[in-house]
This record gives sequence, C-alpha cells and structure tokens, in this order.
Amino acid sequence: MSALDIRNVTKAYGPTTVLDDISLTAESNEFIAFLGPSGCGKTTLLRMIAGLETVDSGQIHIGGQRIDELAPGERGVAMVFQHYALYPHMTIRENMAFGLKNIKTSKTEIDARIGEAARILEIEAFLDKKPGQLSGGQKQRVAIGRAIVKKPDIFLFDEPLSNLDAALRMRTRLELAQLRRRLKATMILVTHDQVEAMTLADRIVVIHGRKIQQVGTPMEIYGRPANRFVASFVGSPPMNFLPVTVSGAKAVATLSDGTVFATAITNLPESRSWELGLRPEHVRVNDTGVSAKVEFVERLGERTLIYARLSDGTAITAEDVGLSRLNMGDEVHLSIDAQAAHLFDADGRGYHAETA
Amino acid sequence: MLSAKAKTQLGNFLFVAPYMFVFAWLLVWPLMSGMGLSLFKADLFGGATFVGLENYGRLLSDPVFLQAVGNTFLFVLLCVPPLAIIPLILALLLNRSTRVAAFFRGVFFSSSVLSVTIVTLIWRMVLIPDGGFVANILAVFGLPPIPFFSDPGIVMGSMAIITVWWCLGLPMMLYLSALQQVPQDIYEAAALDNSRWWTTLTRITLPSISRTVVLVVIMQCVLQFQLFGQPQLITQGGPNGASRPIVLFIFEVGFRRWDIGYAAAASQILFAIILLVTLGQYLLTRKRTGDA
Amino acid sequence: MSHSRNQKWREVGVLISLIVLGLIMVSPLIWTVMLSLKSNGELLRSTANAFNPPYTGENYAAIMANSGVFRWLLNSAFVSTLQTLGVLILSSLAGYGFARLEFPFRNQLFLIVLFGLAIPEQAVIITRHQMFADLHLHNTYPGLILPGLAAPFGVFLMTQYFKAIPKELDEAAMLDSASRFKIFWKVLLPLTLPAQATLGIFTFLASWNDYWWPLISATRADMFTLTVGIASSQINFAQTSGLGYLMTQAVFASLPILIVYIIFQKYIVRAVAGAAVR
Amino acid sequence: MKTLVSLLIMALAISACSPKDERTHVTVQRIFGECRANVPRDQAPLRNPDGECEILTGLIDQFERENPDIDLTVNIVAWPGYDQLSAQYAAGNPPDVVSIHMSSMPDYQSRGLIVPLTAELAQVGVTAKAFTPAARQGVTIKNELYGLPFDNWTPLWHINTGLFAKAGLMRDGEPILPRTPEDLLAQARQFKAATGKPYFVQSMINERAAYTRNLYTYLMNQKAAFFEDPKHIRLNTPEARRIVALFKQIYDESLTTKDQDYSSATQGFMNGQGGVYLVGTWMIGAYEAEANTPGQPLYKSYTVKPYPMLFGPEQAAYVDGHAWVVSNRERTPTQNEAVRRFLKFLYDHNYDWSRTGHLPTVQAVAQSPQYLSLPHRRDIVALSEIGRTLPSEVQRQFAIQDIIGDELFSAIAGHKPIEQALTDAETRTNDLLFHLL
Repeated sequence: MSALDIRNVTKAYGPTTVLDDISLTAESNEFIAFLGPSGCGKTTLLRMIAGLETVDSGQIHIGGQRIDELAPGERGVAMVFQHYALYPHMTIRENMAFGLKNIKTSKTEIDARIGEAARILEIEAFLDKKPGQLSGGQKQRVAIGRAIVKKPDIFLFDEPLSNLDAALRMRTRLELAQLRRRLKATMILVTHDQVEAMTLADRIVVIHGRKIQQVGTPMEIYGRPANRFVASFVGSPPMNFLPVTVSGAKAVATLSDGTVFATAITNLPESRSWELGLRPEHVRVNDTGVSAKVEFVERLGERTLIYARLSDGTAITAEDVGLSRLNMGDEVHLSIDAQAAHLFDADGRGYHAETA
Repeated sequence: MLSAKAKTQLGNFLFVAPYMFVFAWLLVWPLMSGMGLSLFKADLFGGATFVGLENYGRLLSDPVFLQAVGNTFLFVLLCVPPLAIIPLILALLLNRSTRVAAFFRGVFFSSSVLSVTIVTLIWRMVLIPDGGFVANILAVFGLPPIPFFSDPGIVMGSMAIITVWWCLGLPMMLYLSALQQVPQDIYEAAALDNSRWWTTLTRITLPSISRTVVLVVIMQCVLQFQLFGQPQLITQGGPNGASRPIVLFIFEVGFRRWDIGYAAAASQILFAIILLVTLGQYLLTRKRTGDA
Repeated sequence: MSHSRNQKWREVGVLISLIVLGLIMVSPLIWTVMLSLKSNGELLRSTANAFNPPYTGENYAAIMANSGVFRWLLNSAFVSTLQTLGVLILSSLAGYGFARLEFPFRNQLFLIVLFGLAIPEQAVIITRHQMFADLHLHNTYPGLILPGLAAPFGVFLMTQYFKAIPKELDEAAMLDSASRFKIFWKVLLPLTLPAQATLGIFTFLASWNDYWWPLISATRADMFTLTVGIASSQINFAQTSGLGYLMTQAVFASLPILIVYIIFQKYIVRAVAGAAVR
Repeated sequence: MKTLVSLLIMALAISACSPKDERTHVTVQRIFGECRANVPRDQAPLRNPDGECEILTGLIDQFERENPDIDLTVNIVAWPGYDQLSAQYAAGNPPDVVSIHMSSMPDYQSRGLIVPLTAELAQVGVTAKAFTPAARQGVTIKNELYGLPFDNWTPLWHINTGLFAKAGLMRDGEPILPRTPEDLLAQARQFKAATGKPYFVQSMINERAAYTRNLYTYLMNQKAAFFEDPKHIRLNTPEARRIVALFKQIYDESLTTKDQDYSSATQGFMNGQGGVYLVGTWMIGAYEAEANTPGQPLYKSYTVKPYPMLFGPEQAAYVDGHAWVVSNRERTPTQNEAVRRFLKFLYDHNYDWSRTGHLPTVQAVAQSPQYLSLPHRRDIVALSEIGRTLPSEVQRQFAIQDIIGDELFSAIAGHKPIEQALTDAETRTNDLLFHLL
C-alpha cells in the first residue's frame, strides 16, 4: 500500500487546464520533490493533496483511503507554507497548539508534542513570543514545528526555503535533511530549485506543461533525462544542444561542420531531426577537437565555464580547469566525450547510452 | 438534497446574508420604491396618481431645481480641491513621530468629531458680519465686514470654508497612513541623488500615494454632492436660492411641500449624478494609472 | 554644515506654519467655549469681550437643570453603541464573505454594494420613513439603530482589509482543522482590529452626530437623542438672551464625544492611520 | 464593552417603566423652548417672567396641578416644529394637542389631519363669537373652527424714542411717524443726519419672513387683493412695486442696517444702533424690561407702534398667530374630555399668555382693563380687530413666505430688478400652488 496515490487527476481554471491526467504514487517514508518552472502546476498539485484546491477529476488516496473529498483538516497532512503563514496575533505556542485544539487533543498531549517539537527544532526559547519578534529562519522552524506537532501522514512543503537568504537556505536545507531522517514520514516538497530537489529528495517529479515529464531518482533525472525539457531544466549550467545528423545502429552523430562522433546509444528509431545533448562537464577545452570562439569566461574557482560559439554559430558551454588562461575572443578547441552524450529526437524524447 | 458544494456555498453566503438583508431592506428597497414613487404624483399623507415621467419633465424645467444642480456642482468644485490639497499639506508637515506632530494631528482632527448642528452654530457666529469673530478681527484692521451669507456670489464659498474646516480630518488621516507606507529607502535614495524637496515631493512622494489621492477625491465628491445640513441650518438655501443644493431641494419638496413624488424624482437624479461622476472619475484614473 | 542649518530653519518654518494653521483651526472652538462661559446679558451687548473675564457657569447649570438631558445622553450612548456594534459585526461578516468565500453572484453582489455608496441618505429617507411607520418602528430604539446598519462603507472597508490579509493564513487554519467560522473568528478577525477601530470610531461619530433621521423618527421627548433634544430646547424668538446658552448647548453636546476623543486620541489616530491601506 | 452595554440596557429599562396609573394620558406638543431651569415646578419663574417659555411652562404645571386625573406628556420641539409634526402624521402617531401657526392650519386641515373644534369648544362653553375678529378669521376654515386661537402676532415698529428725540422726531412725547413713502425717506434721512445711525434696524441676513410680512401689510394698506383665489397670487402689480421700491431706496441709501441677521438685529436695536426695529409683538416684553433698567441704551427710550400707513389712510396689518389644534387620531371619550378641558384651560388663561406681548385672542381679554394696563397695549390692541391673516384656504403659507422673501431680498439688495423679482415670486408661488395635491 502506497502512502500517497494520485490517480488520473485533472485540474482546470476556467478554460485553462493546469494539470492534465496526472498519476503518481509515493511510498511510505519517501521524500518526493515536485520540480518545475514557476506556473507549471506543481504547487497546484500540492494544494490538491492538501485540500486547498478541488480536484476536477481523478482521485487522491492517502494510506489507502480516498481523501480528495475530505476537508483539509481531515486528510492527515500538514503543510509548511512559503511565507510561513504563522498566525501573527498568537504566540508561538498558541500557533502550534491551534490545530491540535481544533481536533480536541488533550491538554497534556498538546504540551508534550509542543515540547518535543520545540526541542527538536531548538525553538524552546521563544515559545511565548509572537511571530513578529522572530527572524526569518526562526519563523521557518516554527512553521515546521507547527506541522510536526500534528504527526501527519504526509508533510507538504511549499517552497519552504525560497524566502531565506543563501547562507540560511543552505543550513536549513541540511537541517531539513536531518529532520527527515528523524521523523520517518512521507514528505513532499515543491520547489523550482533543482539543487534543493537533488539534495533532499528520494525521487524527483519533474512537472511541465500540464504533465509529469519524468519521475525518478535525482541521478536518473540528471543522467537519463526523459526528454529535452528535463535535460535542459535540470543541471546548471544547462545542457548543450547541437543539431546533428545520425546514422548507424550504434548511433554516429555528425555536426554541421562535418565533425563525427560515435555515441554509445543504440536502437534509435526513425526521426526527422536529431539533437545531440552534452552536459558542459563533457565538453572540455583541449589542444584538439572542434574549434570554437570564446565569447564569455566565467571563473568559478575550482573550474571555469567557457561560453563559446561553434563555426556554424551554435552556442556551446564547456568546462576548463580552475586556472584557465582563456580570454574573450580566444580560439579554442573543444574535445567532446561522445560516450556521455544524449540524443533527442524531433519530439524531444531522450535516448541514452546503456549504463553498466 | 443539496450537493456538498451547494451546501458549502450556502454556508458561505450566510456570512454576507445578514448585511445583504439589511442593505436590501433599508437601502435598496427604499431606493427602489423611491424610483417607483417618482412616477407618481404623491402626497406625504397618502394618495397617489400615476403620472409617468411628468415629475422628471417638471424638474428639467424647474429653475429652482436647475439652480440647485448648479449650486451643488459649484460647491463640489469649491470644496473638493481644498479637501484634497490642504489635508495633504498637513499630512506632509505632520508625517513624523514627534510629540508635537501627534498634538497637531489631534488638533486638525478635532473638528471632525462635531455634528453638523454644532458646526453650523459655531460658524454662524464666526462669519456673521455683525459682531462675528471674523468681523471683529476685520474691525481691528479697520476693514468692513464681509457679507458671507447674504451675497449670492459669496455664500457658497462660505459653505465651502465651513465644510473644509469640518471635513479635513479624515483625508489628513488617510494621507498620513499612505505616507507611512512609502518605504523610507526611496527617500534615502533620493537624498543621495541630491534631490531637492520639491523634486522629492513631486517625483517620489506624490506618485507613491496617488491611489490615496484618488480615493480621497472620489470619497469627498460622493460626500460633498450630498451637502445639506450646512446651508439648511444657516441660510435655508438663501439668498435667493444661491446656497440651495439638490438635497435641500429634495428635503423642502418632500418634507415641507409634501410633494413626495417630485422629491423622489429629484432624488433619482442626484443618485444618477453621483453615480456617473464617481464612476467617471474611477474609470478615468484607472485608465491613466494603467490599472495600478 | 550649511545643510544642517537649512534643515533647522526648515523645522522652524514647519513649526510656525503648524502653529498658525492650528490656531485657525481651533480658534472657532475656543471662541465657542469662551462664549458659553459668558453671561447671556453681557453677550447681548457685545461679543467682543469673549476672551476677557468675568466668566460664569450659569448656562451649564441651565442645561443640567433640563429634565430630559440625561435621558437624551443615555439614548444617544445606547443608540450609538449598538449601532457601532451592529455595523462592526455585519461589516466584518460580510467583508470576510466577500473577500474570502465563494458563492453564486458574489462579484455582482459586491458591485451592487459599491453602488450603494453613491446612494444619498436623503434619497431614501422619505420612503424609509413610510416603511418604518408601517412597521411601527418610529419612537423605538430599533427604529433609531437600524438605518445606520445599512451603510455600505463598512463592508467596503472590511472587504478591502480582509483581502489584504495573506490567504496562506486561512489555508494554514484549514489544515489546522478550523471551520469557516473559526477561521473568521479566531484567525482573521483579530488581525482586522485596526480596521475595526477606524470603522467603529467613524460609525460612532456619525451615529452620535446624526440629526435628520432621529428628528423625524424619534418624535417623543423620551426618545430624543442628544442632538435632537438639545435643538428642541432652543429658546426662540422672544428670547434675545440665548447666545451664551446656544454655545453652551454646542459645547455640552460635543463634550462627551470630545472627552472620548481626547482620552483615546493617541489610539484613534494610530488606528485610523494604520487602517486605510496596509 | 459588554458591561457598558448591559448597564445602558438596565438604565433604559428602569427609566422606561413607570408605575401604572389611572390617569388619562394626553400628549401635548409645543414649540417655545425649554426653560425648566427658570421655572421650578409650582413656583413663580425665577427670571424673565413674561417670556413665552416661562409662561407656558407655568400654565401647563398649573393645569396638571388642577387636574390630577389628567397626565400631560409634553413634547417640546425645535421651532417651527413642522418637520417633526409632518413626520408624526406620516407615521400615524401625532400628538393629541399641538401648537401650530394659524398660517399652517390650512395645510393640515386640507389633509384631514386635524379635527374641527366648533362643537368640541361649544361643549365647554366657548364659541366663535368670544374671539377677536383677527383670531376668529385665523382659525376658521369653511365656517368651522379648527383650532383654539392662542394669540395673534404681527410685526410692529419698535422705536428708540431717545434717538428719535435727538433727530427731532418727537412731539408731545410721541414719535412722529411718516404718512407717505416720501415722508418716510425724508424722516429717515433727517434721522441719519442727526444721529449718524440708520433709521431702520432690520434683520436682512438669512431672513425671509420679515420682507414678506412688510409686503403683505402694505399691500393690505393699499387694499390690493393679491390672492384673488386661494390658488393664485398676483404680485407684479403697481402696489407691490411701490412697496419694494421704497425698501430698496432705504437700503440703497443705507437708511437701514444691512449686515444683521435676526439675533444681531434684535441685539442691535437693544444697543441703540438704530431708530426703528421692524419686528413682531413678541419683543415688547424684552424691550420694555430694558426700558425700565437704568443705564441701558433703551432706558426710558422705548415705545412701540403699529406700522404707520404709508399708502392710504386705513389702518391694516398682516397678522398670524399661534393656535392649538387637535389631531385626527383615535382617542377614548375620557381622553377627548381631557383635551377639551385643556383647551378650555388655555382659553381661560388667555390673559396670562398676552403678557408675552402677543395680541389676545379672547375679546373679553382684549377689552379688559387688566390687559390694557400692560405697557403699550392700548397702542396696538386695535390690531386684534383689524388685523388679517391670509385667506384661510391658502395652503403652504410658510413656503410662500419663503419664496416671496427670497425674491424680495434679491430686489432690495439689488441682485435682481424689482419687476423681475416680483414676477419670479409670482411664478414660483403659483407653480407651488398649482402642484398642490
């Protein structure tokens, strides 16, 4: 029995369909991340699980029970909101107790749960303060605490880190990961930040254009993107796409300038056109290889990113060592790791080399 | 049996239902029956005959009514600009958190707590040319008294002065609250750019509170079109009708002449004017500010 | 250096202009108070000596001797308080409904309420008077209290204010198993306190100062409100000696509300300033 | 907050329920103000004993004392009280007995809102013949008495005889009054030259009634029939133009005060700011008191006269008056009996009321030595014989007075030509009367 089972869910706002026939399951204790660009419907999906949006058609089950017709409070879920949504006029303690009081939990039980959550999150010191007196990070912990005390079957996080500054975000991310190990509950995280998704999730659900694009472990998503969208969305800097012609069973790709690569990809179907997908780490500056002109150099310390243009005008991003001496305008040669290349057909579908 | 959704919506409606009931019962229904009444020749003490649009025809050829319409527009023109500008100046002067500012905020708001009967009582004594406060002051400088209430060319101005004095508290408060919303860093940026206070005012402060300015203007228009108590209690609309606004006309026709069908017709015209003017302003400002 | 000197001069200028404007603002009020403390006989001859003694309390004694005045004070307080409570309750409920809940014709209904802002009181007063006569509501407290409850301004203000509260709070409360009413009552309503204060103050002021409706609805002396009652005791033509007494009436009728205002001034100003937009 | 509300509710509950009693309840509504402070119950007034409010308060106290079986609920309303009265009639809950002006009676009578009283008054021995001609005319509509006349009042010339003497306008202790418009102007100029003060004190600001009353009186002086029938007025006539031209001339030459409203004119005359104040009977008491107070500007310098006739020899005067009317509403026989007793009581005390300066309405009082020995009454008592109200079928006399006053001020102050103003007044009045229901 899966912890969460979403079956053929569709949602439209008036004439605009935002989610079309979505199905998804999550196992108990699994950490799932909904990843996608803003406006892709990932938040809507989360809110449908929470009961904050209605389901037009399809069903949602939690722990085997159908919940899409239940009130939000009856679904056994807890949510951490993007802007925390703490009740400003209540103390932190009252904030955390509010939901429990509403379902008539006993006073001693409430105190016990709040005490425990406060200890875990190290917020005991300001239980009697009001949210307005707290910093952003502290509010974040309280928001999580308010979810924890409810002992939900599923935790829902709506972009919980987007309001924090970079340093705090990193720390909170770590804490979230630790918390996750401690709580042993199913968690769903909505994010547009791939790092967050990659570092926290067991599985990532990439959503775009009303549909789930791919469901997989972080490494599957990165290494074997199901389609051109996933390939381009995940990974930073994004994957290079080069128009190629393809021939042979073990596909041989040819660039417009005639350079030929032998990939490790087999069993390709027919397609009108092909694109070669190359992550920048697989395009390296070298003495030989495809020649290109450097347009911009981004020095990151441990490595250097080279934004260059091939002779036919195609933009390409390559990697060089941290101490690269290249400058704008330099002519370089790029060596390409064809074994790591991906191919995408005219419909954007991805084909990858069999991995060992 | 209602569906769950219908039940929820019915429950939702219950929140607005009490007000909607009172609104429909005490405002819409009287307005509607007033519209109906305007088609009758009707007496305050019963008896009505249907006359169609005759009352409206009568109004459009009634010089007293037309004069009242003119007076009302004149009053709004005299009164709304100062009520938009003076409170703004006060708010700009008082937009600081010192004790002095708090004291003066209280001073300028104090007139707003008085009722119209008292405001008129006070101002009649202030402006009356014989022994009034202003006349006493003018006398000190050897100046003749000003006929505030007896010169048809001045009387509406006098009404406007009284009204501005009485009503400037609320707009001032609205402006103050708007000014407090303007982020301080904009001012700091402007100061760094060596912006002069005038530039700061016109390029930064005013644009930041433009929505409040619009709100104040529309609110004051709606309010001041309903001018009634001041002339009713001071001049009874004189001299020669120069201070009779539409509402006073309605009141006289309805309660003094008991011609309530005719009064109802005039009420509808006033309602239409207020509606058109406010809607017009709203649309105009919306277009200009690009639906901010 | 020259910059800070400029600053200082500007401060002085602001202060001086405030004092001048403030004097213009309050001088009619002060003058009225002074006149109310003058004997009628003296005012008969001249009003020019309002700022010089002697002063007397005889006009206040005369008002206090009026048997009806405390009854009227009580009536005004009762009517204004209940009307204010009524407006706060109705406007808050409706404001929450319009801002947050879904039901058929919601936007159309709200638009109609907005149109209501343009309905002049005098346009409905006659038909409403007839309606209340049929219902035998004249000379009753409901008859005095009810009309004020229909004013759309409160609904408009509260709707705007509820809309400004982040919707996440409602949603958090929903997930906390709170009912619609509980969300309204426990979560959102406490956050609208500044708006409640503003609306409350303005409703109370308007109700306390209302003249025309009480004049034609409460026509029995024991149902008069303070404004109507005091106006009724105005001694007319034969009495030339009434100026000080008139001014005393003005002061007396505004005194309760001025006292309330002075006590709560700080809070009122803050509430009003905090409410309009947030 | 909660406790405050409950306290209020309790307080109201306590004050609302009074012990049950067997008395007959009658509601009386009146104007004239509230002056309980001056008139402690069942005592003589502490001051201003001849004031309207003081006399009436004392009379009603006396009635209740003498009639312990009747409980009068007295409603005091602001002058003139018609907004409230109309509202009460519209609400179907009017007072039983109410004081109104004779000039307003046709309005209420035409709607059947007040009841005829001929038979009722006859039951307590009061007949129309008992009243003065002016009073009788004022309350009679279609040969029925519709009210108990309480007084007649009319504008008079209140004269500062001290200033008149200074201007050489006194002869044998009596003021010299003009007989023609030219006389008036000449004397006024003489007065101004001698005293430096305007001849007339007039309420000019926010004033309508005074102009209209002047016009009515001098139209009557010229025997002009300006109401040919109750629905039509004729104002753009040579007679009317003559009158307005005169007052305009006075205004143009500053022979009158110009900047005063009613209360400042009233004060101004008291302070000796002019020779003649054109105002009603109700001021006699107050000015007479000044005339008897040493050190006051009017000390021994006050007299009052009917309007001198400028356009013909025959004395005429426009009058109005206060009357008590009885509302057409359900009453028990005992209540009707109580109403009759109250009216009879007021009739019996007509002399007391005439101390205010108003003309008595009871013939016997007008002829009584007691009345005639009051100051100045011999000079004005004739007006209760010859004074005339407007024809008793003319409705909306208050509104008409406002319209005419409005236009007359425009003409006098020069905002409009005289002809134009009179035509406008005529048109507006006839339009008003035409649209009566």
